[in-house]
Amino acid sequence: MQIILAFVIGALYAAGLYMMMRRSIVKLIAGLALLGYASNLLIFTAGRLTRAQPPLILEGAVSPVPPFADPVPQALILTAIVIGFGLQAFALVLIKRAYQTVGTDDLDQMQATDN
Amino acid sequence: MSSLILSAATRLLLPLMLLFSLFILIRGHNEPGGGFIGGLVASASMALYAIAYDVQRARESLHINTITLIALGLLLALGSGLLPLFSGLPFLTVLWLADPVPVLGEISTAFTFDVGVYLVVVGVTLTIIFTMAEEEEN
Amino acid sequence: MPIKETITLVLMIVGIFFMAVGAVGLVRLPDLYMRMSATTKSATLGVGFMLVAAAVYFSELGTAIRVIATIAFLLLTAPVAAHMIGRAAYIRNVELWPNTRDELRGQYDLEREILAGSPPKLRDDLPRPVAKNTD
Amino acid sequence: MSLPDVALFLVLPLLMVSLLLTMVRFVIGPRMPDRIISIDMLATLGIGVIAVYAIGTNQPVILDATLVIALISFLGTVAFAYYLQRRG
Amino acid sequence: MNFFLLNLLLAFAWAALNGEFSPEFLVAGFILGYMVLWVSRRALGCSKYVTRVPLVIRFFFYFLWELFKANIRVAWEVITPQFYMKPAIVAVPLDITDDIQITLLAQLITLTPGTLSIDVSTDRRILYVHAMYVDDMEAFRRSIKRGFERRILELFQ
Amino acid sequence: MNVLLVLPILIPLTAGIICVLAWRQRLFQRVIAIVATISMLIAGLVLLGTIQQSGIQMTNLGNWPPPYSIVLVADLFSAIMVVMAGLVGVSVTIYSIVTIDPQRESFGYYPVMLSLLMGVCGAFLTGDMFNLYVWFEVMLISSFVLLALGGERAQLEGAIKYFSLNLLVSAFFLGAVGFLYSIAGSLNMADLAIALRRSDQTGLVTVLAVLFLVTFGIKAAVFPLFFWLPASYHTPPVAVTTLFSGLMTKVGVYAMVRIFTLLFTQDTDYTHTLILIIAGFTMVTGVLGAVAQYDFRRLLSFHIISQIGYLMMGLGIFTVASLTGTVFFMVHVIIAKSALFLVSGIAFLVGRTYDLKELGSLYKGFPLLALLFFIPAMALAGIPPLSGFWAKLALINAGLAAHQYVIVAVALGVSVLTLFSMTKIWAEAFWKDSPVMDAQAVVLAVREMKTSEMLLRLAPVVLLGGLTIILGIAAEPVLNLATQAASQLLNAQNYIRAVVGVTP
Amino acid sequence: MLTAVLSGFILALVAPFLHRLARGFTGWLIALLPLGLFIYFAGFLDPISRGLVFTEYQMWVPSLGVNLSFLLDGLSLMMVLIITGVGALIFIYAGGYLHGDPNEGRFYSFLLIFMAAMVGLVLADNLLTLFVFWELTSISSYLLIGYKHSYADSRAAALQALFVTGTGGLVMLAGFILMGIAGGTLEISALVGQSEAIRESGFYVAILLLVGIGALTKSAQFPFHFWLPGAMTAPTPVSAYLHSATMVKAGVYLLARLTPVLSHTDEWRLIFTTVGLVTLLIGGFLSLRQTDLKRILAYSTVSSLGMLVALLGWNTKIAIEAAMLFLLVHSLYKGGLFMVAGTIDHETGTRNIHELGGLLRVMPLVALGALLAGLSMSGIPPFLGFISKEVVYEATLAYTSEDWQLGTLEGIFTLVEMIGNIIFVTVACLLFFVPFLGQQKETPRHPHRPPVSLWLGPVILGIISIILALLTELPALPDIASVYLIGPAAGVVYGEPILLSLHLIPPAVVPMLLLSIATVAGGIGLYFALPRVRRLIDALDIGERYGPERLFAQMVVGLPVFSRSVTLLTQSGYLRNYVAIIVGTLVTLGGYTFFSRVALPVLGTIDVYFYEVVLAVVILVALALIVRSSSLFFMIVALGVIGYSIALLFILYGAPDLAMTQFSIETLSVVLFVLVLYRLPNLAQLSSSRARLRDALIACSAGGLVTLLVLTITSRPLLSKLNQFFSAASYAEAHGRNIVNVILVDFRGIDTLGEITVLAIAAIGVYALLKLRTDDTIGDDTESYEDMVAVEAHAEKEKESKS
Ligand code: NA
Ligand code: NA
Repeated sequence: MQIILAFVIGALYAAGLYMMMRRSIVKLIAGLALLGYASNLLIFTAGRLTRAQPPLILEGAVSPVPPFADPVPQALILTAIVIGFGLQAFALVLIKRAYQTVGTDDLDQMQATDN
Repeated sequence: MSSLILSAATRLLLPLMLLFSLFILIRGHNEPGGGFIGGLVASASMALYAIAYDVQRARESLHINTITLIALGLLLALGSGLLPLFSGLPFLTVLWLADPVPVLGEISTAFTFDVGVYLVVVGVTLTIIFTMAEEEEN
Repeated sequence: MPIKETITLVLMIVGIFFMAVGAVGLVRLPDLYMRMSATTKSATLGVGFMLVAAAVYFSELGTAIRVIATIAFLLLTAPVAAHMIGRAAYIRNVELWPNTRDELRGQYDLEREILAGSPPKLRDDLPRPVAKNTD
Repeated sequence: MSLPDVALFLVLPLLMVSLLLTMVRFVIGPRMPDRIISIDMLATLGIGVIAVYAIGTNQPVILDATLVIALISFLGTVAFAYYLQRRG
Repeated sequence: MNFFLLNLLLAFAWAALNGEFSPEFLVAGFILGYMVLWVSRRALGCSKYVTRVPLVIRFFFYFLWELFKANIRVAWEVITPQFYMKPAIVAVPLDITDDIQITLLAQLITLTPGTLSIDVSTDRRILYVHAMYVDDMEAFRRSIKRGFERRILELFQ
Repeated sequence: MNVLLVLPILIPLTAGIICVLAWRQRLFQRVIAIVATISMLIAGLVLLGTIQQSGIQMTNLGNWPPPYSIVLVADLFSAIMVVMAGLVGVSVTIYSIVTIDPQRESFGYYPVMLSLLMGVCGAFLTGDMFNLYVWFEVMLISSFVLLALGGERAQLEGAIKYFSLNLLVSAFFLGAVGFLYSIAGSLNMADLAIALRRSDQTGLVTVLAVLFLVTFGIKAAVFPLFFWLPASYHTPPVAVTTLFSGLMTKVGVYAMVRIFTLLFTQDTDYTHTLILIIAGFTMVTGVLGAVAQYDFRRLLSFHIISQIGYLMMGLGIFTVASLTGTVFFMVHVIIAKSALFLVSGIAFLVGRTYDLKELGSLYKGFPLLALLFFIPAMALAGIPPLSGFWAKLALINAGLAAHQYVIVAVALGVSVLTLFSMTKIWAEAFWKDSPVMDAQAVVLAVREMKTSEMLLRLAPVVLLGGLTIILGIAAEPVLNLATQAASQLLNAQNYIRAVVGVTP
Repeated sequence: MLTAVLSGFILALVAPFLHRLARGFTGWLIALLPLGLFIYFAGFLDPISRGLVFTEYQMWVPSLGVNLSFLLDGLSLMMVLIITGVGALIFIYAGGYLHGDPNEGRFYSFLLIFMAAMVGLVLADNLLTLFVFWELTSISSYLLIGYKHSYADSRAAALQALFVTGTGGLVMLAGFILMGIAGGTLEISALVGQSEAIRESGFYVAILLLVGIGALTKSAQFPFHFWLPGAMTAPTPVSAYLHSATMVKAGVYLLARLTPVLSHTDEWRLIFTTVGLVTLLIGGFLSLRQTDLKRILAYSTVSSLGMLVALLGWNTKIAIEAAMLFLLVHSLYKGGLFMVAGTIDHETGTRNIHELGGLLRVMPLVALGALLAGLSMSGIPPFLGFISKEVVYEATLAYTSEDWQLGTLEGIFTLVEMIGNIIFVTVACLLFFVPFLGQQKETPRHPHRPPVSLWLGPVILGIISIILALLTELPALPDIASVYLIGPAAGVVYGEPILLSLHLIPPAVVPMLLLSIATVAGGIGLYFALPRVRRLIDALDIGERYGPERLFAQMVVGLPVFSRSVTLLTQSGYLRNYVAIIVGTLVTLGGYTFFSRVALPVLGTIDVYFYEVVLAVVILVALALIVRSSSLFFMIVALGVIGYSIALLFILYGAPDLAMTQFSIETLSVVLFVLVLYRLPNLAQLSSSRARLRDALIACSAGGLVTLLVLTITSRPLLSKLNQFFSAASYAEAHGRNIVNVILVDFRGIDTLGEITVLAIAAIGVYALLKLRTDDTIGDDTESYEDMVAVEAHAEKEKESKS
């Protein structure tokens, strides 16, 4: 499954980046969201997949019964997901405000202050 | 255009979801769950409420400014981390209460920290959703 | 096979049957409203069976309670969701199957945000509610 | 074939076929509400998957996730409907 | 009083969720439930909950049966190549007036395969139902009113 | 345990929370912000002193043994950076008090600014790769908010680019950390250093090094990854620009220095040469951008990029001498550049524009400002005996000693262009008579302002300008410190031993 | 010595305040400092003539080898006396010249900074310290040239001078550092002993070129000479002081100072002699075609500096003596002539030679100063200029004096020298005859008798020139020039003590004397033939049309244009380009590194279940839909599908916490999307198909690279020590059964703290962004969008008008 997921991750990155390279401001948001998925899945996969028990210690035990999934990538992803949520919320509002203020969804129209 | 069915269902769902969110929060240390998920579920319930009725009502029923809620949550989390400094332990060292408290079980600064997380998540999500929804309503 | 496992198996099979029916219905049925009629119900029922199967299989109070809670939530929420979508779809002019008789036609007044409650009779002459098709 | 195997290698694949069918509706639409009910269905199927997977791998713990999905996914659908109804 | 009952209910729910009906958990559930209710007190408003346990149970089984019946019918429709349905959106006049009761009715109708509550009129007098098998609109209205609505009325008397 | 290490993070966090609780109390928030930044500066200085006396400091948060806990580690370089963060924090806060409009102040300006400082200090102090990511995000979101706060069209346009490209960084960073964990099974930097040194997958490690190079490269605004910076830095209030210019890209450079001295030293022939090439192009494109500009702030923004090239040059050459140059240059450029941005704000205040063609008469009308510009500008151009001279001298010295003639030639050439563009500002904004405002009008405009407000505006500039002179005339102590910091960086064993107790 | 240097800087700080007190007397007052220094240093004449040297050493920045080490020997003494001596006269002169100028105080500051830096420069023994002062002279020169900053040409000239000398200085810095590396020290006095080592280090030529460029730019040698005439926009005291007497000598001084270290090679001789002679000729010819008094002087200064460089390049003992002597002589007469030109300008309001005449009657003492200087410049006895010219000729002729065969090189050198000297004579005539004799002409300002401060300088300098010359022939009095000034200075340059004896009266009719006579005759002849010659030179039009000055002018215009085009190329303003470039960079670097260093992974058997494949397929389908979709709403729904599928994946691989979080977040995201995107337009297809193809290629290669990396990395098992520790300690020590949660709140609590901070700030940001929306929020230093765009348009117009 790691092999298949490797391709899925690649596709997620590719699609995310492709969407970021579009001119529509809304597609930009989709691109950012896709990159978020891609990164999370990447950490998950790179931390090795196990069709195994969750990293929980059962009543009466002192350590999880192997094989169990590595909790570290999970904790990292959890953090990353939540951070990503905050960033995405902000991104949404930013883009909406930009659209309202500039009056277009074409990113190419937002280049006057650049150089 | 509000929906009678949604509003009525929400009245029932809201307490259930809030309860469930506390449940997820409290047992998070031992079972799947914790402050994040709990907070998210709680905010989902309030978001539902805001959709079913309106934001103003949702804000009122919360009784506390969402941004203050964020600050309180952060303060709780921070305070949980600061506590060990007074016993000469590093920042964020988890301290445990000697005797278990009924229901909540063994109380530790890890738990209060998680409660802080819960409050922040609720505060944040609701600030965002309420602000956005108010913007829409205008 | 012990009785517990047999019950589990049966429940699972019934569950998957209804879920599959829901999925097939989703694809096959000719209009949105019927698809919703089929899926929301069949799938909810199916998933209910499966959850009960799990509860039976694990035979723990905790699990059972959670399962019951889940089913209760589903029963509570699924119809609300269906109502919301159905209503939105109708307001947004999602087509009914051609042979459908429609007593709701012309009842929505979107400007004033009200749904009329006049006595039921068929009014084919009335125009459908006007709303822009946007999606 | 043990029960877990049935769950994993019979029921789960069937669920997945249902999932694919749901995706078919998702892809062909034709209108947005169709897609919304597809993902509503997806959430329901997800609960099913979790239940079956719990049986198949003997993990009662993951049933907790079903509770969350049952509660939360509803909000998503409501939001979609809200959006759909108001957008114009 | 209703709040108290609801609170009690929540306390039990809490204990149930935890899978442990010990006094501690009930007390805790009561306290937590109280907090929850306090937070959502505006949402709940004042509503009447009259619990008639036997009625509920009867009602529940009636509903299950209806559910199962309808499911089989829809399943048949879906599996067999031809379509037999005669769909209609029917306006069902309501006798019940309480929001919760209307909602319950609408929910039950929706839960039954083949029928779907689309909306309630703003004046709460009519429920619009989409149904897949309507030979006779009047008969359909009657069946709803005599079936679910009557039982709900009984339940909440 | 070591409270000192936690303070630079705790102070701004606590102050930020207090500010949020006092949401509408602008005056109170100002006081809190000032107190907090000054405390941070003091904490940083004490930390610096402690490290000088007793070596690298470490605290294991949560009291778990490293490498399992997240550790905060401070070597001299970290501590210097924390001090700089405090310094910039203090300057910007003072400047903000009079320049930030009440609306921004009552919509969370101070808490967000403080959280930015928190993120910056966290990044400087953490000894954990993923935790570094978290601090990056803290910094990032704070900077997003500061950048967009106010919602002017230009701000929003700039913010979108800034935002998008920086989120790209986050995605890359997260992926790279994931890979790092999946190769080495650890997140603690010191532990990773051991693991990567022992790893037999050297090729993969180098690939990772390149991933990080690009990731932090975007953050540090190196060629060809810097686009977000000139697109956005000139849009928010000057206080914010100053804060960004002083700290944001520098965190990228810091991270780069940290990982390319601690983690990725297996294939320096390849990686560090790459860094050197990037450094050269960064210097050149940055300064060319500046030369092309006729807008005070944008010109300065492009210079940030150019200066990053110099910082990278020291890392690329990779000797104690060159890293000394980088550390010293860092201190210098943070101070000088902050001063210049603040000056640009005051110039705008008087002339109502950033357009160099419209500005003018400031030398005649506001000679104090002219002086306050000239000193840091010349420092930036590397004119002795100001701070920039020693910074460049150290780098050029190191480059020649390491036989890196090309980069030295580029550095010298860019230095000339830097001088060219600084004198352009000088000639246009200060010497020239403004087409719209004669010297008398400037004098009047200055007189019209409240003295107390002007003093608050000028105070940080005087502070920073004075520091460039002091840093120039008394360069030795700081150079000495930089040398110590550089040798700590280059002798990674000390760092590793301080954290995990063993050496690789 | 450090005190001497610092005194100037300190006085510079207080000069403006001093000026407020002293008003009209500031010049005189400040002149006391250089005068005092002059007297102080004059006290060293005797001991130094006896072979002593004085050093002073103070640590400054030892980490970089920079010390405040000073060396007072013959060479530096002569220089410091010129600097302070001429300096004293210049301050007095400036007091008269700038009387009433509002910025007079500031002017003294700059001039004092310059003087102090110049003193530091000649006294410094440490190369880098020397550089520090060197740059300070450049900067103070910049500020002084741009003193009349309201005028565009002043600013341009200031920039030009700074640019040329600054660039040269930086190049020189590299040379210094290399010298330090090669010689192992930065102390010049120590480097003298290392000259062998330096020559053999392999850096020698590089050092020579680098240091040479520094010296040649500063001393305005071809092809860097053009800045000096430009610098004439400076007030005349500056021209007299910096641009004739002192700063431009810094390059010559440096060559002299480094002669013991770097000379005695063919390269040295070739480079400096050639450059010097070429400059001598070009400067000379160009001086003839000028009509502005100061520009005439400037080009003649260029020419003189060429002579000095050529002599130092020639590198023989006599050449060195000649160079030192000419250096002194030139400072004396050229400083005087500049002051004269300035006075004329000050009084008449013009410097155009054609507008002047008959001023002798109005300003006889100025005319006297001009006469004295002119005679010295022409090399007429009894002026030091005469002696100097003799020695200069001797330098080339005596080279082969043994067999009296003039080699080709010597011949050329002598010839060029002679042409140069002839032109000097002509220029001297021009400067005296035209303005002072003949009919008085109508000038923009009616000339008055200038105050004493305006004629004192030239007269004193002229008298010094005579006295020094006469002293060579008066046995009763000390021969100051030979014994105390030129001898010790030349000795330092030559590398061993020189017992010099200059003579005003030649011992016999030597060839030099004949050449001298011929020179004067030729010069006077040329003066009368000048109108015709000038036409000839105009026709040639060398230098200014095609010369380096033009090149520089083009660069000043072209550099911003070039920069702008480079910048537009990179900073295009299009986000999509930025993303493409960044991703392209990542792919290129990462891909190259990967394929050059990592073996492709061997894929094992694909162990996969059907349900997993289905999830993957669902994700991919949703992805395809997102990429192709044109409906905003569709996009949101499809994103939801992906999110849910990923959550299911998390469940399948033992991560229920993650799954629950993902589900919740996904749903809440949908709510946000729905709330916000409500009013956004649908997804417009804006890019061209070519752009889409390009982007798709870049994106896919990035995705491919990630895939490859994942495959490679996961092909080996992971031994995570974190996992081991956490799973062991989670319950036993941290008392939690959910390891993920324990990690979040305990093991890695600080991550979580940071994370909730991110959330908090995001919420504040959303709140502020939506609620804070007034049009008048622009802070007091924030530009409006319209202004920013206006700047842009401005720049565009600029560019168009230039091209
Ligand atoms: Na139904
Ligand atoms: Na999402």
